Amino acid sequence: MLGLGILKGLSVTLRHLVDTYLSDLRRFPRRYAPQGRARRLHPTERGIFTVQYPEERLEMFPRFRGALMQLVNPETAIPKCTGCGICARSCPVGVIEVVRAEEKRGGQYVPQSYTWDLSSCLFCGLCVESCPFGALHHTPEYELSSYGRKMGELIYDLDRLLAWGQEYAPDGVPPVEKEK
Amino acid sequence: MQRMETGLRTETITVNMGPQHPSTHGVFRMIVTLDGETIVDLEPVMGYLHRCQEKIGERNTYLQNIPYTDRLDYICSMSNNMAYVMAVEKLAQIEVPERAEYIRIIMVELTRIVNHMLAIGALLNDLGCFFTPMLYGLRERERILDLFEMASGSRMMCNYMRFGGVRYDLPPSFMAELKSVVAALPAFIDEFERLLTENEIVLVRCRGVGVLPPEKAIAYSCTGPLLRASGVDYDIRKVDSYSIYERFDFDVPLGRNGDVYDRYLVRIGEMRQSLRILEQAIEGIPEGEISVKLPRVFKPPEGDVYHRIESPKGELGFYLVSDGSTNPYRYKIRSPTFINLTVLPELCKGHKVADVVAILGSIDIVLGEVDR
Amino acid sequence: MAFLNDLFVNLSKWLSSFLAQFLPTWAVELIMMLLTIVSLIIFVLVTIMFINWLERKTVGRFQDRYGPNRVGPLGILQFVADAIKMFTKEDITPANADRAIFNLAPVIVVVPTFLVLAVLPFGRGMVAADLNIGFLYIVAVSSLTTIAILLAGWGSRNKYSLLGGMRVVAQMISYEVPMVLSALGVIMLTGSLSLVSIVEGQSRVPFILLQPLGFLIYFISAVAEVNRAPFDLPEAESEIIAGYHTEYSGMKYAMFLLAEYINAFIVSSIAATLFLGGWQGPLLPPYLWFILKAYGIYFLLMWLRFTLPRLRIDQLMGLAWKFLVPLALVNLLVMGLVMTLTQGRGLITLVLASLVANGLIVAAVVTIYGFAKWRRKTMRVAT
Amino acid sequence: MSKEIYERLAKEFPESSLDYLEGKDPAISVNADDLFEMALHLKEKEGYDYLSAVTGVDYPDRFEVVYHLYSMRERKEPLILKVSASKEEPEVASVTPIWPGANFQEREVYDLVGIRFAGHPKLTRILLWEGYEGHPLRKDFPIEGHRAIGQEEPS
Repeated sequence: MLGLGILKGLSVTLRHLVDTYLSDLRRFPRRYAPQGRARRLHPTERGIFTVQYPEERLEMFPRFRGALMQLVNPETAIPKCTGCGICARSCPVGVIEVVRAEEKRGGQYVPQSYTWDLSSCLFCGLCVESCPFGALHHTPEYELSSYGRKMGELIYDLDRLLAWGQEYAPDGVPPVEKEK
Repeated sequence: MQRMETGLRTETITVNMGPQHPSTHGVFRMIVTLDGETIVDLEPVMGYLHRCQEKIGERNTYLQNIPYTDRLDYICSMSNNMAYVMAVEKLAQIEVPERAEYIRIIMVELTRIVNHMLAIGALLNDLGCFFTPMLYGLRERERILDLFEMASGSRMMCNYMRFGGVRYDLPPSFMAELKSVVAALPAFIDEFERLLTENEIVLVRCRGVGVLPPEKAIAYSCTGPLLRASGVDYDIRKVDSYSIYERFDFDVPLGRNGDVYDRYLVRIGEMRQSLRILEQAIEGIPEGEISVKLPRVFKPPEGDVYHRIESPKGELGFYLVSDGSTNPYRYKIRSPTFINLTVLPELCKGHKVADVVAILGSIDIVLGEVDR
Repeated sequence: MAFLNDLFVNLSKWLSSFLAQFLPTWAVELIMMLLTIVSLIIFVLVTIMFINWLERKTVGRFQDRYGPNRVGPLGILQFVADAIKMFTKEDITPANADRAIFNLAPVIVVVPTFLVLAVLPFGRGMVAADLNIGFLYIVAVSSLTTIAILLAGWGSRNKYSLLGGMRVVAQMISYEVPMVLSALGVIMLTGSLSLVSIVEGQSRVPFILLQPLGFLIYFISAVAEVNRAPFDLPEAESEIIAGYHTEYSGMKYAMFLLAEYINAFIVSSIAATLFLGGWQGPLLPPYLWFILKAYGIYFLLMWLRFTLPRLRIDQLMGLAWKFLVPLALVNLLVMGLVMTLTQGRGLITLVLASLVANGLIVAAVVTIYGFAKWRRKTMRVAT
Repeated sequence: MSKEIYERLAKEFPESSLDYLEGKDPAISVNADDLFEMALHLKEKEGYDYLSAVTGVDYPDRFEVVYHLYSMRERKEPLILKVSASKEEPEVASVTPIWPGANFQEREVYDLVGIRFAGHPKLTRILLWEGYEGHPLRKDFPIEGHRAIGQEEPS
């Protein structure tokens, strides 16, 4: 009553103000620590909480549902994808288009073309979930914005997805499965 | 009345609050008739975010609808997942493994905390707090969203639950992180309360504003914190005790006066109760299977079911009609905030313009769910 | 040290004597006056830049974030970026607006803020015009802002603006009363309306020790007077978009913003002058003391703004007329009594007596409040 | 539970053609003409004070409105009422006077399925705009809509 509650509230915000300076002092002289995020997100940590994006980047969890990638069988160097199109059918918005190649390669079907239209993708992961061959996976890639919506900008083809596969899972094992 | 005695001719003015307005929580419009600053009449107009999700739901297969439920109430995707998934499980009579039930309850109760933090933060924003409580709430929310991301791969659009279980098992480090978050949250809620609960300005702005008597709350089909703030003891977790809620010991916080302040208190109380449930769930979670195997082409039997859960905003129900094919014949979403909005004009009449935003904030709407 | 203390005064003396060598007296006077005005304007512009940056940095810290940190070191150039953005924005006049009034309002709104600066004593001898009715002048001039804002609200032909404009008139006129009443106590103590004499009257003890209640009332009504949270109803974002400046963009909007920030700074300076002893203080040069005190009060303003929600219009009026005005009157009466009773008994007696008197007033308020609450409770039980 | 209420209702309204529908959620099928009386009876006498959901379904041979009733005060078992309406002129009595919470839901059903509710205080479109053609949740409504928005843009 009579302003005591207001004073209490004021003390809370003041404490936050002071805490940010204290946490700065503790990290002095580094303002943006690349590994600062783990500490900052620690539940008992007080002080500055935000991540200064270009300087500090969040490390994605292995399950993070970022851009799609196509894996390659490391022994045969042939894409694991057989172009069966189950992913395309499981997609609620139909952003995947697969055409199976006429000829087999190394004893398996391969896709002739595979396009992923980012512009209306939900990133729900149902395609990855439905892939019977474990060929399709998520990358931790999230900086996907672009100035156009053409092929290579918001529409990705097989080569791009395979390149991501090489980058994030060169041994043919996606990050999710390395979790344990 | 007094004005008429003085003989001055006064007119009411009609103001369109929204669709572009800072405190309509999205694109929501209220046609407000004002006498000076007092509300004479108010008419909510909605549908600016309408995507006809129910039609999309009829086009999709049962599984493809799960990511769409994420986008209903985009703050509580986990509880939307759960309501839909449980409705389909009821339709197809699928038994869920125990571990999956525990995982679901952990996720849904975390969602409740997230939602109430945002609801209170947004309410205080509407009252004119310059984002401070909102950002404090968002900061804690971020920690919980990290848990969601760790488990499901996405912060907000989790798409985590599946018919007969959940998508993945919990990651190895999840329980430890969860424990530390749950251990730290009471201190945060205490701080939130120190900042707001006794604040005189919050008190004068919220007490006695938008009073909803219990009879009216029931008649208008209000659910969730809005209903319980009016003192009606009706929590679907207790009433239906769906999933495994009967195993947990928790109370249902009730309000006394049914005003904006009581809704705030009920939300704070529910956060604390959710923490209690979480602690028990952490204790009791067993090892084991996390989902049952379903055929790749999932065709539930014919019939119709309605299943409802206590989502953070109220009763979230799914009414499904199946004709035995892979797609639902009818996919109806009973969204809590859409129906809670029915009572908005009643609550606002006679109050000031400033109270309208407070009342709207206390109903806690999300337009993704109102408009579907 | 003495050199630093009177840096600006000496500078102006030196300049005027230098000019007097080859110019007639009236010309020297004119040039010196112009120089004063120019330096005041520069001071205002620098202050607004700094305050804007400071406010955004502080709100960031209050909310566990850094605030602007992209433009320049520590984001200090953020204001420049904002200014460039504002100047290059399209200047929109609504089709149905009352053009003359709409365009006039942003000009009028900045005038009083500059006028008030003329009588503020920034340091020993650093005052543009030492009016003997200084405080009266401030009160008179600063109420012009009300008109400007009402013009803006009316001229925009927007319902939100109109609501904002109406709120401004109600709020600013109401809060002027307790503001002046609380300052009267200070004027009673010094016996002068001149701000310079008020500062000099505090050479031994700042008036906040004699009038803590007066300071509190002044501070609350000053916050309301400059429309800052928790009394920012005229531009309540969550209710009426931006109130009276909803329709303004570009430069005109910048004018309102400028007036708002400068007004807040001026109000803090006046509070520092009236209650905190103005430029008086040990060690540091006087003008630094003045700035420090003003920013100290400004920090309080920011702190309130970033913590509290805003009041409703009827509660706001109630606070002014039902609480602050009676309290200010009682305070005035009690101060008069104390001053009469302790006349000629030395300063310490006066300080102690005033503190006791203020304590008694607070105790009385608490008692009445508690009684009213108890009464309400028993009445509710009875009915 | 629903069975008992069905029997009591059948006794109370001997003239009306009630039907008990077995299923995962047992329901009572009600004649459209008796809906209002029966709803009033259920609220006043049986304690079903809370109308949870009103749903319109377009079946091949009929329209159906489904009411999910609960009792908040007495916590009875849920009760589901199903009312059929003709394909040509679907109209059902509005229950908004009984449960005000049905207001927006009935407007929504009218908007999306096109079932009229007689006696509704303001039966206008709620989610779609005034002047919209057709009712999207009818099965004969094309998924891509009558007229796609922004069709003139090259895809």
